[in-house]
Amino acid sequence: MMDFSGMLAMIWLWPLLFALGLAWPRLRPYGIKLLPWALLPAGLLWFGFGWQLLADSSVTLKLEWPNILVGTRLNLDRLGFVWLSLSLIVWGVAALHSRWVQDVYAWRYALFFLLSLAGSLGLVVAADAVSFYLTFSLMSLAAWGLVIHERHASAQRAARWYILLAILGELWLFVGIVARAAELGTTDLSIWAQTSSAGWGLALIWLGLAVKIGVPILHIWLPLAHPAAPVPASAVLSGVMIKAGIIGWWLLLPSQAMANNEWLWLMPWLGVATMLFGGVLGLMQTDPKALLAYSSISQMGWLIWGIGWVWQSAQPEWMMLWVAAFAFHHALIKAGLFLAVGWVKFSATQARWMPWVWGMVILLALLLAGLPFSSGALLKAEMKQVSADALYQLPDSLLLAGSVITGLLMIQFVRRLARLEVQPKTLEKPALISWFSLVGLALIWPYAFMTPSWDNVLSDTQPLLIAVVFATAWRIRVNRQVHLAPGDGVVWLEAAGVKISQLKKHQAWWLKQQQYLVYWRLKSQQKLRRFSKRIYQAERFFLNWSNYVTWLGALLLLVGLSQVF
Amino acid sequence: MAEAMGLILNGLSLLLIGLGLAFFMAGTLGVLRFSTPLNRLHAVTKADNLGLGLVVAGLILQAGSWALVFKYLIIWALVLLSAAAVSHLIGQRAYQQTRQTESGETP
Amino acid sequence: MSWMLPALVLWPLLAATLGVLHQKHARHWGLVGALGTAVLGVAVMGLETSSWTLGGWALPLGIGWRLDQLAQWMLLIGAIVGLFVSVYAWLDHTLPRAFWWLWLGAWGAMNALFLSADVFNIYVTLELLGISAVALVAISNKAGATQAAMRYLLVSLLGSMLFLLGVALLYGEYASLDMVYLAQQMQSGPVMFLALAAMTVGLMAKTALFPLHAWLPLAHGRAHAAVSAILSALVIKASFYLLIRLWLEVFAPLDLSLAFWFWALLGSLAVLWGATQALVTPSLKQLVAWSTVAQVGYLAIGLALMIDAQAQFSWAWGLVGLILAHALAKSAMFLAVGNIQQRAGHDNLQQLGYVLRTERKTLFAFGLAGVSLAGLPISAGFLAKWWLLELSFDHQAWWLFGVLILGSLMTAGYVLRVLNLALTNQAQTQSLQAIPAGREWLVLILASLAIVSGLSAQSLWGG
Amino acid sequence: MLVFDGLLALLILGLAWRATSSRDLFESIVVFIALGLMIALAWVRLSAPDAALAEAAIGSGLAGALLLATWSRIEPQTDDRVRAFSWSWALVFSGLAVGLLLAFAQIPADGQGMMDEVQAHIPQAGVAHPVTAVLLNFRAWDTALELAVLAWAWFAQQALNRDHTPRYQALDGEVLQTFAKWLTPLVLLVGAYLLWRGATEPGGAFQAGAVLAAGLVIYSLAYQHPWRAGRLNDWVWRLSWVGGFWLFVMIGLVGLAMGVGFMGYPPAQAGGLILLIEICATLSIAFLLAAMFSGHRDTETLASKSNKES
Repeated sequence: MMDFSGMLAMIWLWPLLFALGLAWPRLRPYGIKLLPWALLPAGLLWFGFGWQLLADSSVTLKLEWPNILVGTRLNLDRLGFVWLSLSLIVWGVAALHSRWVQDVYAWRYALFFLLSLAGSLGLVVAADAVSFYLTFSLMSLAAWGLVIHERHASAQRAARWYILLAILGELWLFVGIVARAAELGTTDLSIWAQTSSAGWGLALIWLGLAVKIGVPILHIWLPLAHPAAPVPASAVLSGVMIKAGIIGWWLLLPSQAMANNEWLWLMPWLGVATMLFGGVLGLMQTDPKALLAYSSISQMGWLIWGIGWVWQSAQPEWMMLWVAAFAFHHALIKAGLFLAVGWVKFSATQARWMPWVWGMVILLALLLAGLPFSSGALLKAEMKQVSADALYQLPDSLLLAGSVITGLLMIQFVRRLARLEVQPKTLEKPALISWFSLVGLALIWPYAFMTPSWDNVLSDTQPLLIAVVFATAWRIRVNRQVHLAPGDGVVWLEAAGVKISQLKKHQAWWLKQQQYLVYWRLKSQQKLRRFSKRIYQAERFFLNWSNYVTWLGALLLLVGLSQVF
Repeated sequence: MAEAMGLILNGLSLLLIGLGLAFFMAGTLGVLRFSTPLNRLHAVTKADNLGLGLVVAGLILQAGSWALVFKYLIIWALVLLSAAAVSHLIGQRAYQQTRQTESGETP
Repeated sequence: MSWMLPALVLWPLLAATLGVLHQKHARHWGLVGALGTAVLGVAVMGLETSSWTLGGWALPLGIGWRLDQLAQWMLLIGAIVGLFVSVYAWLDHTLPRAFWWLWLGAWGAMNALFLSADVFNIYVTLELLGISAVALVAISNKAGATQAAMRYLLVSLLGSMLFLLGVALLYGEYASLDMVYLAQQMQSGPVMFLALAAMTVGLMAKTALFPLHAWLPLAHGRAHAAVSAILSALVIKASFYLLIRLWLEVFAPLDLSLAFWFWALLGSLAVLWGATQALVTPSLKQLVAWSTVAQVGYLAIGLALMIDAQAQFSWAWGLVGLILAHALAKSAMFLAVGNIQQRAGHDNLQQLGYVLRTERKTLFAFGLAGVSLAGLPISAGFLAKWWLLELSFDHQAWWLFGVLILGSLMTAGYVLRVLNLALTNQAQTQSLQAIPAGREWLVLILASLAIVSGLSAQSLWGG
Repeated sequence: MLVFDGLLALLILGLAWRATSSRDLFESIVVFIALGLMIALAWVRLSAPDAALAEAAIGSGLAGALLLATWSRIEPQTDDRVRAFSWSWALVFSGLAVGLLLAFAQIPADGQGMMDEVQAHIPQAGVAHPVTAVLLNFRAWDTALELAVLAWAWFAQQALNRDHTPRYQALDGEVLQTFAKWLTPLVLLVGAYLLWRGATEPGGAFQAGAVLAAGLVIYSLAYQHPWRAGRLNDWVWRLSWVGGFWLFVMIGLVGLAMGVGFMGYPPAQAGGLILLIEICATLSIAFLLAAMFSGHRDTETLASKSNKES
């Protein structure tokens, strides 16, 4: 059996090497074309280790560098393998689709793509807190370059909110990690998984990662960033990166010792809240990409709910595989859907493929909505069944509502997609083939692990049916789109500001405020300058010899007398 | 006899040293009281040379060996020599300066 | 004793002497001396740690030398930084040749200091170091350099005198000058506290810890770039190294109840005051010099945490990591500033926009060094600050945690202040001087080292 | 004698105060020289004649000469600033003074230091006087480094001495020259005597070197830079600055090679080696100190400097 442990480092070093290569201007024009090759080591590892895993499902690949950073550990077990698989597939397909990005700055896109890819693959194999933090940050911060890539006003706005929340999340995460590392005295995640520590450190880690997952209120960057980014970037943002938060929760929090946590009851409820929240807001979208972004939030609700009961169970490691499978399912479908937006939007040259494309779109939408005998339905049913003995149970109706709303979202998505304005762009066949393969894989993968049965067919069909009925009823009776601009909370804030400024009776007052604001800004700049100057001159106090010697004497007294106290 | 000799020697050396000290006092007084540099030099060199000479003479009477006597004399001679040279230097500088001030130049 | 240990001191002094005797080729003798010393400094990492007495006289009569891991690391840091600065200086023809014998004298003195375990002998090495360092500042032709050197000289002498007072008190009490022996004998008492106070304050002045820092921005700001790099990266570290030895070894048996607060407070003030000044100062070189004041604060905080930990001496490797991170980053930064300053002919921040934009490699190096200074991952500075944060958590010193984070943000602030200038659309206002391309690469490599060394710094405090 | 000691202490304090508080630089220098002599006297009272000798020769004589030479080269200046009384200053330093007194009161008065240890090893040291044994044998590394400090102080001064043109006023007559001529052999004799005596009694290389340097200074003042006239080769001069240190260290390295340790001597040859080292060290010290006073710059440096400027 071949030893693949060295590949654990190669999978993220290799794309970093590519990124470094882009520093050489002559390589830049090839940046986009080289992207798929950046996944080569990851693919080799996937195949090589996949065989070993088939032979023995408990095998773990390990690599330790005790002298690098504060002790670097990398490993890959079953769970990591699932995550590696979804990352590999989605990043790979996105890399093939990246030729849609054709502007002069395409090499910058390639650069950020590679950096983000390195981080995203690295965090899957990270087995110590510092490497996780570093790769996670690399992924998050580099993705800023993907969000802002198109540079139009909405991209810049999205990027601003993205980086704001990303840095906030980083900060929480960092402080939390330091706190936990200081308390446990190690950064080895296998120990972290088994040992709890001070609550607020855990809370900070949880919060820092919640930003990435898009937990309501912390989600506002998400519906702004996903539509603003280029299509393949949206696919990875929504397919892979968003799930880094979930595996981060699993790795950094004491997953094996969570059962007694007094806050645990919150997780399932938060999950359902997220499901419904994302769904309802998503229904009010008109941009299909924004709609998909909200759908992602909604789907994350399922994962939050899932990890909530995983932590309660006696065998969290085993249970986590279900959550991973759901993440895998969502990653493939959501990436496929985002890319579908591209195929429709840039469709002109592939006219003869369009019926096929539409067929695939509808198939994907059905898969996500939980078509009976498909991955969505199977997984949800299995998860419900496995979670039956969990301590904190939710009413079934809530989960049903979650499923129904997904169905509604998908119907809305297909309708909105059909109205999309078309901007022709060419793309070679490999991309199309990869997309078709992705859809095919999304369709068939569950049958390798699960056998569908006829027992649940009724309950599985239920949400979809309700969704269709509801959508039809709405179409006939109301037929109205309730519109909400993407970014809800931000929009409300911004809109409120504009509204207040436009109120007639307040206009004079507002004008005065604005003038005052300008004045205040000038004034404060002036003050700052004067303050800087004063600070600069304050150093004279220390420069004065007499003061210097007095300080010296005072310190002598202080140290000399310290034994008195 | 030896006792009387010792008494006379002691008395003599006491007298000499006392005289020497008186010259030192006078010299010091001169340095403090005289007005011009040259006057002060005059006072101090004359008085010190003589004063030191008398003190050395007094000490010689107490010396136990010829080697010690020789050393005392060398000390006196060296002080005489250096005092003369230094006074000469100071005097020359003072003389130059007074001439410059008289002719209206600034030093 | 390996011949390498005396050679570490004598080789640079020999080269310097040959430089004085053969002044026409002082530069080349200087380079020969620097290369040899650097090789020796790296090679001692392979030696067995041990201690010896010079001249074969047993303690307490003879002078003790010892090579432990702390000394090895300090020698290594000196070797790496010294090598880069020397090559840089060799490529800089504006340096007077006196630089070489003064710098090699300082290097030899530092090596002698790191090897010595004898407090009086250390005083002698401090004298040699101080006299060379002061003269190094004074050879600058920048306005005000002489005054700055004068101030530095007085502070340095004052520091040495206080150190000597402490040595005398130690000797009077225990009739020994050997640090290990003193540590074994150490007992609490007013005399020992006086000795500790005198030595500490003297070394604090030499290390430029707030509030005794005032000489540093002047001296380091006005000296030649290569000199500033040496002074900031190495010379102040020599006196800080002694503070580590004194507080964590010689005087460790004393009950130092206020020690944590003393060092932590002064360190925090240094961090904040230094960074604030760096944010407002109008000159690039001063900015970097002020950053040294702030970073010395981090060293003091590290010391505070170590003392409070009542920790094993071996824990001091975190401090070594801090020293290493700062030495690499700060020397790279000063050398980068040297490139920029020489190219522009001045270092007035407001008018550097154009030059910074043309000097991409140098600017990039400055940024890399800034990353390490601010403690961003994955640099050496990150690990050092990680260590500080972790320790301050261990001690429940939450306020210290805040200071550390704030200090890092301010560091990022003043580094960005420089990088931002490169983004302004400033037109070329004056003709630029040419500088050798090798110097740009050199700075870039050194700055990369400041980042990369973070990767393997674990071997410092891991075991 | 207690009265005398008390008066001496008061005098030292008073002179120190006067030297620092005087507004006239020249007065400060003169008072400083007097202060050095008083401190030398204090060393005598503490029965440390070698320290007294060094203090008188270097601290008072040469340092005073250096200060006067500097004074003659700078613009006359008086410090007219009014010094405000600072309460914090007064408080801190009176506190410190009290603290120092209290702490010193705790030091045991019968401290013998390492004296027993030193005495026990004198037979193997090659010299009979304990101070010399410590300086040149037991703690030879300190002394070698001190020689380096002296050399580097001169190198440092040389680096700074950019435009040294001493302004001495010519004198009429040949009194000074004759005096210097007569004095020089005596100075040489005294120096050699101090050096030789160092083996058994207080004295040694530093004292001898200082005395020789004083002689050289007087000689150079009288004849206005004899070494510029080319009586001595530049090479000899420069070697003399570092010769003492290097000979010392080389012998130390031989010790390392022979197995007695770095800076050690084979006991049989110790006496001879120490004498050799002391002779060279004396010459080094003398020439270094004298060079510092007269600001010797070799012609090569001057030539290259003017080349660079043109």
